[in-house]
Amino acid sequence: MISLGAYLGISFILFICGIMVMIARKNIIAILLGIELILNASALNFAAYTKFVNGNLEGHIMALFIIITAAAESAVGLGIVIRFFQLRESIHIDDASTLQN
Amino acid sequence: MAGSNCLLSLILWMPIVGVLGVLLMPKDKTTWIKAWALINTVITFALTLVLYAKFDQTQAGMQNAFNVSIPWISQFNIFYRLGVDGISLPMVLLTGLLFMLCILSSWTQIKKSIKAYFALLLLLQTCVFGVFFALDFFLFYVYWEVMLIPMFFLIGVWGGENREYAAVKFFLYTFFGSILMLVGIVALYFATNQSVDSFNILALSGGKFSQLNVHMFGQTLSFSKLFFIFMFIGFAIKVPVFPFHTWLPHAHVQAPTAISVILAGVLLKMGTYGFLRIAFPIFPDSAKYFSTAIAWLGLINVIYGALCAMAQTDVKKLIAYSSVSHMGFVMLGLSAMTVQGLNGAVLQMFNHGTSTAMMFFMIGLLYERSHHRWIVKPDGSRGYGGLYTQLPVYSIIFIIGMFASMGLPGMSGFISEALIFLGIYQKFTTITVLALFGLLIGAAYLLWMFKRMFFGDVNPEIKGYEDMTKLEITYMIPLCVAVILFGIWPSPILNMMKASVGQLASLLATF
Amino acid sequence: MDYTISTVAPIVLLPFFAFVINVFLAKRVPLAAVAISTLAIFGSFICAFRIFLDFQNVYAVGYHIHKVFTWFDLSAGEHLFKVNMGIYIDNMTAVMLLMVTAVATLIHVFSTWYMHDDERFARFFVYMSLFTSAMLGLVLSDNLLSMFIFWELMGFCSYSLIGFYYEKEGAGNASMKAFMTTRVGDVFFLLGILICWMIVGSTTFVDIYAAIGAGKFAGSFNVFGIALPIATVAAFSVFMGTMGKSAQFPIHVWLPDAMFGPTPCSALIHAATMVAAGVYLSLRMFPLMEAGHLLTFIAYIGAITAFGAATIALIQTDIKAVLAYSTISQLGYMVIGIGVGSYNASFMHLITHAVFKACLFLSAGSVIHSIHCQEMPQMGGLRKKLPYTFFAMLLCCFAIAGVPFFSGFVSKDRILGDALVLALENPSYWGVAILGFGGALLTAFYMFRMLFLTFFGEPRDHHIYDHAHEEHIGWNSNVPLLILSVFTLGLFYSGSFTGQGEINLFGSKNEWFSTLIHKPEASHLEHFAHYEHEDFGATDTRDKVELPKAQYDENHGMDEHHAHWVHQIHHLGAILSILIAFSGIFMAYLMYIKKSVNPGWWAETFAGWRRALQNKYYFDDLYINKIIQKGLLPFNDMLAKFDSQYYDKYVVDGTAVLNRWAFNVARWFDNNIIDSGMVDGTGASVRAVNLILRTIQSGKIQLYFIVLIVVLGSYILTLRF
Amino acid sequence: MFANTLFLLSAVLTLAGAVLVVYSQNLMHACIYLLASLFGVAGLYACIGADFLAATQLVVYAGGVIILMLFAIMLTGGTGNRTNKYGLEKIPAMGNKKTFMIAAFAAIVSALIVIKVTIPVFQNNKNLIVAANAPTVERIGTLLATDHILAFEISSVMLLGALIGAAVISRPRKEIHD
Repeated sequence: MISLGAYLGISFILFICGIMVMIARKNIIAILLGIELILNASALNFAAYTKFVNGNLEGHIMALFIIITAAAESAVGLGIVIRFFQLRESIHIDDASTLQN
Repeated sequence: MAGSNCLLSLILWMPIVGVLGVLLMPKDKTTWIKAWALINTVITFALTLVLYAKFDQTQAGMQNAFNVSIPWISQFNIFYRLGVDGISLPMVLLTGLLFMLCILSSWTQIKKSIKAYFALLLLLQTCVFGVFFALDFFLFYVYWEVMLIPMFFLIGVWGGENREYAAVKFFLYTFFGSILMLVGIVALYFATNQSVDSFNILALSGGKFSQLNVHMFGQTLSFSKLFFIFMFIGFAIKVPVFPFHTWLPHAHVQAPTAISVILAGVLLKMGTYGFLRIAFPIFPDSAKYFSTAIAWLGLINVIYGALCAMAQTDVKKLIAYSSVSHMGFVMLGLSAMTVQGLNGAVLQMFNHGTSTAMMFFMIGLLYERSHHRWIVKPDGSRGYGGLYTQLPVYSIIFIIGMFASMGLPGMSGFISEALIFLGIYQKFTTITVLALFGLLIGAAYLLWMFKRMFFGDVNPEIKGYEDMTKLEITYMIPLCVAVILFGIWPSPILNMMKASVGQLASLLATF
Repeated sequence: MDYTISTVAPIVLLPFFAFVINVFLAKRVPLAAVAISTLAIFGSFICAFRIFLDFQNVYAVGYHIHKVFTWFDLSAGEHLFKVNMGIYIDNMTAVMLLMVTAVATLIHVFSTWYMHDDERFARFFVYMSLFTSAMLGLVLSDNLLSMFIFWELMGFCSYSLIGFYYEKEGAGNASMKAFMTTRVGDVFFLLGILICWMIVGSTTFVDIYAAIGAGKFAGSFNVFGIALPIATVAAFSVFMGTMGKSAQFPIHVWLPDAMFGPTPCSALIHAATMVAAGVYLSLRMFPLMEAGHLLTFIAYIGAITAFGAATIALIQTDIKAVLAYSTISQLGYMVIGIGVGSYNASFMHLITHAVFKACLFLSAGSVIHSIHCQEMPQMGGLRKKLPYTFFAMLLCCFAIAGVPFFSGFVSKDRILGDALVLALENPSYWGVAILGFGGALLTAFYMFRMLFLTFFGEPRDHHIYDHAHEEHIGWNSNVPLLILSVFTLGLFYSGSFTGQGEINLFGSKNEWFSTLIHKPEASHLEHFAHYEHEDFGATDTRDKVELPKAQYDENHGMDEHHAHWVHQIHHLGAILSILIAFSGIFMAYLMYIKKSVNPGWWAETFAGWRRALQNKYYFDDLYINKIIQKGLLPFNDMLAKFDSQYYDKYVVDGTAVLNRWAFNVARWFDNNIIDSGMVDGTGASVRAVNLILRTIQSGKIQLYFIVLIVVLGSYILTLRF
Repeated sequence: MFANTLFLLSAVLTLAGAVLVVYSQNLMHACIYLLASLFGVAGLYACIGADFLAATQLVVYAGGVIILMLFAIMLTGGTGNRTNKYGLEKIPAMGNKKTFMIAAFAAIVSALIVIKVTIPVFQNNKNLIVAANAPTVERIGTLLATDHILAFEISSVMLLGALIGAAVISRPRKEIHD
């Protein structure tokens, strides 16, 4: 039951869900949630390949870096969101369509 | 026997005589028209009973005594071939019975263009008999297609508020399936080198195409698998199997009562009959190959139909979805391809015909009184409530129909479901375990519906409803007797079919 | 006596024909319908009594009569498949038949008094007749399939009788809940039947026993890729049937609600017979349970039920609710009996419980009928008004509490004694023994609480008390109670008063119950293999061999030393039971008669637990509010919405829309490209490109992302790996 | 058996969480569903012996990121749907039918891409090696300190940058509030 196919399938569905969330939502925080899902999908892929394809731990390292990047991304991203909210009193993604102020 | 030879043709064309009679009558003599149609269907039903009496129950396969084979379009080797065996006989009896009862139920319910209605209903009966009797593929196809025309008008003219949409949807959906089937027919015609038997269903069957390949889009495909899929979709739309089921709720909800009964009681069975008569015997190897997929589809039908039924607030739609669920059991039985499974499937076809017809009749009667079908109205108030107190006789007959439909032991549904489970268990354990929960959900939605409609204090809106009239009770009694009698004593039906079904099972077992 | 259609079939068919006739008669001549029903069940009783005498006097342990007839036959060509029905009578069946017919007869008689004011007087008897015929059919069944059929028919009757007062809103809910909850168990039971059918080839008990003896149930069962031992799955599935019907934890929730029905039907169906059918099934399939190594599980289910239900019964104020929970609790004891291998005592408890619980319910019915109220806090002091009812109920309370010399003590004490023995041998059973004894204490307490609240003290509601009818002796009002209450004496079930062999009145020979009912040992199962089907017809084709009559075996087949030890433990258990019973009664006495202990103090001290008890440990809340309302129904709505509003609307109707698009595109192509497109194409194309580029540069990040995906997609999808 | 059960549970948790994130119309719920999904992913890591990854996943995501998200949701006005002074929706809707249609289109395209990319994996790896489960912490530590030292350092600098950056960006500045 635990097989590469299963893992790839799960990560595939996670990825698709992430894409759906990223595009369908108009809420910036929700979009960040979608990004987390996508990052998890890729990290899961790396881990699965480590287990089922070559066996060395490069995949784990990569997944670890993905987690680190995700953490950094969400910290900065949410900082921006809060700032944006202070400025515009909205977190609608389409309100962020101008690059001036 | 000289008389037996024309018996099938007699049954087949008797309703057409009725159609001609109806057409010749003046438009305003409605009672004459109704009486004529009734007499006609009674004679037809009596003739099917004669057929049952003359039927040799020990003989497997087509009964030679009744076979008819006359050249029709000899350039293309198309024959007028009719025959009857143990698989079609229960369906023929069911057709004869239900059309008779439907004429009775339409007696007071149909108010506009009575002449056209009864003419179309009788025309429909001929087509249905034709499908069950035909042994020539082309003839089968003709009946299968012609049947759509009266059905289209019956739904589209006498239906509910959204009737045109439902009729068009029904027509297009079934037509799409028929076209795939036509492709299959043409392919078979050329695969047999246009010989004398290229449309003979009996001669085609037996797995003669298992080695054949076909070249398409640069790929080499198995002939048998490709055209099994075509035929499968054609019949599956009629059953209906899961991804093709959406015409059914619309058609059932919009159709007048008698047409809903015919639709659920007979027309759905034509799909599964098509599997048993055509798709399985002609392509037994592919049937075997796809049996797991069919079983999963059947399981989805069972569970999905039941869950969808539970969410409905329109009681007719609820029963429509319950048909989806029950036909899923038939598909499960077919996919098992064992003696028990196939027998169970054919028995379930018959039993579902009686029990679901009963439910649709009962809902039609209720609709006549209340002019709505909401269990819970769209504004959240209850549509009925306390019917048990107001309509005691109606409630008792409804209970019989409901528990038969639920498969309560002692009622007809149980034996067929038990046989199906027994058949399928030998092949697909997991599916059996999951399908058993379909029984649970099946009981849940029916009881829940019953509770909301019949228990509790009397809703002021339903005060003044009259209980069933003598006429209504009269035409419900045969069905009540059928669901109880065949629940306790299934042998009459099983003895009829077991030889033919056993033959089919043996054929499938060799692949 | 011969076992032919004419001697055995009437047991089932008399009530069944009464049902069929009454369906048509009930509306027109209600009194005739009632008479027909009651006489029919009395006829069954006579036939059953003959069989019982035959078995008690003539046959050996292990002797059975098994006759079959073909129900339907699917054999065609080389496929052989036949479904047989038949009767199977052994000692257990004989005793069970006697009990069911006797209790049912008395309850029918009582109902003629209790229900005669009801407008649906005759209809009640219609259901009762159908129910008794189904129950008797179940008892006589020789196979699981027909057992299942009758089982479900009883479920249907139970459904109808719970919903008997269908105008009440709660009745509909309760009846549906009862049917659906037991249906959960039934689905598993059906699975168990399918497994047995597949493995054994038929569902007759005899064949199943033989198959177990031959070890055919070894092997495993694959579901979702998980392999499970087949015997365990089969045993568990069958036991789930028991759990549903006999209201075992965690699907016990239907039984208390079943009290919506009229009281006599509660007595017959939800106390004495139908709920015991579950236990009967497990006893029948005991070898399978043993082969599946399921006994510990069963014992714990029983123990949890016995104790848990007893705790809930402590705070109930509705007299029928107390009895309902005590029924669940007592059924738990029977299940413990199965789990600890105390086959004989478990079955004996089934019988004794049926008698005293039927009597208790009828007494409660008598109380309710005379004061038109079910709440115990409004009763009190009824002893003077209802002396006969009080007497019957007192005896029954002694029996259920386990006071020596009464039937409940004889049977329950053996179960608990066996649990104690097993606990000493195998420490994992300690939980069962402790919960069992704890439950016994609570049982004694809450039963006497009920008795004291109802019959003793001062009347608490004078209005009700003054309007109560004085009780007079009457053949159909309290004579059935008194008859039943006499049979709560332990002496009828065991030659000794206590069942311990301490005080032998008629000598050990009269231990007829222990002599008749023996556990089907695994080693005995083989002899079922040499068995031939006999036809169930007008003549009896059995070999009329005279088997030696069974003798009472003091040691129950164990060796001398071990038997002695077991006896010692049993004595210990008996003493413990007696102490527990009396301390429970004493506590109730202190609280409700002497009033030296304040129940309110206990309620306040254990307020949290009390709240849990009042909510019945939140099971209803969990099942109905959480699982069904929050889980199932929204899920269904979602599916239905998906079906009609997404799948149908977009996918199916979408093809039509596509079609329309296609011809619109064709028309557009014709009009614009061919007609005007060629003429001023250049200017338009520049404007169009301009428009497109402007749209793309909208600053909307999601649009950028979509463009990214599309471009990347079209690039990657055209690549060839 | 245990591994299978764990895997099944985790997979169901992951997928259900992910699907509910898509389905949920409430941002707060979506966030909690995401947490469930991330827990599931940790379980999936555990199933293939990636113990360190599983632990990191739990600590960083459950302990860090989700909390951060929840704070952000609450700081931006919770989940109520109100209008701000510009007449814009303060907390916009979680998408509507139209956006979901577009999203489904994008999802189908990306699904095709992923499938296209993944198929060779299965074609080329008919018989895969399945590495035995062994503790990974020590080896990961070694690898991080030797082979991947540069990336490790860069990521630490990046984290620091992110920390300071986030603090600086979200610092309230009075003059903007007019």
